[in-house]
Amino acid sequence: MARFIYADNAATTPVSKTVLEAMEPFYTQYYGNPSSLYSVGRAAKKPLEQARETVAECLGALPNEIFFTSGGSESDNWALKGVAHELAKKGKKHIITSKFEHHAILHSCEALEKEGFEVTYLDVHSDGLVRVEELEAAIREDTAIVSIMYANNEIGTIQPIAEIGAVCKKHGVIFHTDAVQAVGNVHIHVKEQNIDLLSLSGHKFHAPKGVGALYIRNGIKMPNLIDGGAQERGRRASTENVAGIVGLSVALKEACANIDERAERLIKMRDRLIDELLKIERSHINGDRVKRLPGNINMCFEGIEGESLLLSLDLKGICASSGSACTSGSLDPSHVLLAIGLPHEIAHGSLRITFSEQNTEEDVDYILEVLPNIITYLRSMSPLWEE
Amino acid sequence: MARFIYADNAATTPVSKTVLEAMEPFYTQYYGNPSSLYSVGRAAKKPLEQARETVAECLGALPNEIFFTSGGSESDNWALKGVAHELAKKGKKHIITSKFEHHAILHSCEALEKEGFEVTYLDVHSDGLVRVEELEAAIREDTAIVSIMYANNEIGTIQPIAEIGAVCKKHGVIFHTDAVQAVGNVHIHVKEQNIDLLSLSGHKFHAPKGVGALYIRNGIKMPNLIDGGAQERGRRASTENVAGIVGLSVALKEACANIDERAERLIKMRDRLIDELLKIERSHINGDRVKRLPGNINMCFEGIEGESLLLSLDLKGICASSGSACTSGSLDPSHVLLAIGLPHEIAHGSLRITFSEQNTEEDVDYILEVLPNIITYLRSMSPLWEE
Amino acid sequence: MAYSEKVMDHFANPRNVGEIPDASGVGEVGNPKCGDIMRMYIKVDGDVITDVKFKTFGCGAAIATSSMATELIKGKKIEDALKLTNKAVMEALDGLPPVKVHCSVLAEQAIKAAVSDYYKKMGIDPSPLVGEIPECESCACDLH
Ligand SMILES: Cc1ncc(COP(=O)(O)O)c(C=O)c1O
Ligand SMILES: Cc1ncc(COP(=O)(O)O)c(C=O)c1O
Ligand code: FES
Ligand code: FES
Repeated sequence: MARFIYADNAATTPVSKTVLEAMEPFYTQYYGNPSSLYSVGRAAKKPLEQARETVAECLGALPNEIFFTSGGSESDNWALKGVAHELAKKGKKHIITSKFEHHAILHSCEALEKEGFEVTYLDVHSDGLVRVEELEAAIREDTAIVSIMYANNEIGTIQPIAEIGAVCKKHGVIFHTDAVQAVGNVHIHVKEQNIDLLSLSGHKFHAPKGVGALYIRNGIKMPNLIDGGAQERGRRASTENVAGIVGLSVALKEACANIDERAERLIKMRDRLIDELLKIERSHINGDRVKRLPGNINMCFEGIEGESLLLSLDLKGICASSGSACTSGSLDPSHVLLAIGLPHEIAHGSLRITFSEQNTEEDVDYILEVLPNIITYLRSMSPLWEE
Repeated sequence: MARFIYADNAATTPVSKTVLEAMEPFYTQYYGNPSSLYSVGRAAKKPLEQARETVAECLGALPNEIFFTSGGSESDNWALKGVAHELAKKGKKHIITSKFEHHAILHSCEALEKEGFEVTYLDVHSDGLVRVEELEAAIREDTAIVSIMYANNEIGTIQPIAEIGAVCKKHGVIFHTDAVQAVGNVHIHVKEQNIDLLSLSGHKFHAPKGVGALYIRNGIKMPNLIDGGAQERGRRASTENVAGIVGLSVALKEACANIDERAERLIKMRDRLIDELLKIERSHINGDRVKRLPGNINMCFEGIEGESLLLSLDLKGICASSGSACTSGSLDPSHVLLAIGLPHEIAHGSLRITFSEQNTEEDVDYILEVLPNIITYLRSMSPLWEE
Repeated sequence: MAYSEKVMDHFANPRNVGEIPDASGVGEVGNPKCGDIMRMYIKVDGDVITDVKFKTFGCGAAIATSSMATELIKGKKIEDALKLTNKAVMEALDGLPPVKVHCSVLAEQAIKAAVSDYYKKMGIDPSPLVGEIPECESCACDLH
């Protein structure tokens, strides 16, 4: 009877069984420090370099362009602050990003603004997309870096990355993309798309939390975020999280092996859920319906507040979210929904459902059985609804 | 016949069985994002906060003074760069450290020097200890922070931390200690020892690699190293590595529960090994014999080069090191051994053996059976030796 | 956001939800822009609140505090209802997370607003009896 549906895969994902099995030997058997000379050290070094090759292959990069980090946030901070500080030496102190980036980017920008950098925050249109023309128009002589996320973490909209890459290349500006939500879900080729730096995080595709990577195109110089030992070819110190890195590579390989198949299945589920939920009166879908991640549904239901919707779903065994997980301590409505032009009172009533590999059509059925009733009930007790 | 002895526990340690068992549920069962509202999220939040309490208790700190990081290097970077940047606003741009710190500290200092900070590198005496008087004499009006490691990673010498803490307090200077090698091995009480910031890393005490912590005394303000989401009370962004953090806390609790017992056993092993090895002609012990970590043996054998010694030991199934693991890519002799005054040619012939919980007297027997012969053999083929 | 069992109980099974068509007083506080609006209806007989109902648009804590507040004042004298503090509501719910304290403040204010409305309808100046009801006092949101 009591069902349990995890539908918040944009927040984090469970570690898959194959990933866990791949990791375990590195805790108790090949536990050596990969920098060590002796057998248990070498036994850890090789898989580390294989993991690097795997990740590089999945992104269309070279192995020596992949640097393992502690997650998406570190990668974002390193990319943005690194390039900014490097190019500031040449007088380039302007940064372009968008209004609906992840806080790892936005708060890094704020930190850089305090240091004297200037940041242009591009508008995001109501379809949840930035406009390449507007980006191009914002590029200046002193622009050091453009950072536009590959896919948004709340509304799942996929940005015109190749076009942005081309424009940045044309103007000689470094292009970073936060691809934390996209990696494993869409086809990425950093060379073809002219991406100079790309952030990713393992726990979004069934690898563990606390491990990520930054792709840095060969030739891009920037200071380290974490100085110390000679790990990661002297660019990111700290004894390598071998188990996590191996887990990340196994998970990524798995995810990239069947992107198309999975997308087809998830898009069917996604679209059915959206179609049905749009039948509820005064409901809205947020962001472009087509240019979005296969597993992302983000809707607003007028007259309802997000948290009470989530708690009600939780009581029925459904895990979903409203806004992003890392801001759920805050009372402000999602900056993403405000950026695409939703009024505050509607932005408060948003619901994000994100499916992964592990979800099924039965999950959609169950959500459709439960969610409309919850909305009716919450509206019946909402003083905003009658009006 | 073929024995295997892991005696490089200062480089890293295997994950203990209890730690692994404590971690596993967080990969596949309680995998929720701790910031999430719903059940699987809450199931991850509580253990996270319990882990924080455990770590705080082991250090004599308060739970809200513990911030989880990706390891010792990040903690060191954050502490040093954070305080430096914060106090630079008040014109304090002077840093005091020692010549034999870990590279995470030394290279952070170099990065800060490039930004215009001034760093005093205190001498380390031949006993492997800094002198409190010299430290006090180096403190200036504009000194922002003193960073002295608790115990050295190569020679294991334990610094007079409480005395340094008292001096720093007296002069109103912030005191950071890199306690990565000390935590779990000696009794630490940050309040009694007047420590303002303390770095630790899980993989040095049987927790996994890629997770650490920084203790920041309440009231110390400093900018974030990793900006983004509101995790760690807004001071260290990124989805928390729940499994790793729980593993770290379990390992630390285990380590701290029997410090005295273990020290007694390891000191006996250590001292026997040192005594026997000192019988080898022209051999030297590096660093104070008493004020050193219970499991640390660091010796030099004249006429021998470190790497060939290690490889020979490896062939006999003994994992040891020469210098620290993270610099094994480099050909320079250890900066630590140079700092305590060893000439280059002798510093090249160093051997570090570091025992943990899991080593036994039989390991000492075996090392004593094998090592002297290796030394004799290597010396027999060394042109330095005949002279 | 860890809610106590009491909060979850009052969220999942809120008491006294609804409207009172011939209410003696109605009070509404909060601001939809901020994601919280609470409307409280009271029925007064003599100096006793004989019935109370609410409608709330807001988070789990807002719904739970509305529910608990109505339980705490139902059948009470007006003067006692006015003494109800947000702290008492929180305690009755076994506590609230720090960021949710303001939701309980809304509940306290909603009662005061309803009583004010009742006094006004009776031709009595509510200010000396009820005190000022500040606009969104101790509201945590930064929209001001
Ligand atoms: C004294 C000391 N500080 C810092 C570190 C860095 O720790 P981690 O490798 O976890 O970043 C180490 C070990 O590698 C160490 O021994
Ligand atoms: C778009 C985006 N960027 C960055 C991050 C940060 O990743 P992490 O939590 O691994 O630091 C996330 C998710 O948390 C994300 O969705
Ligand atoms: S009513 Fe606003 S957060 Fe609770
Ligand atoms: S509820 Fe936010 S301004 Fe009052």
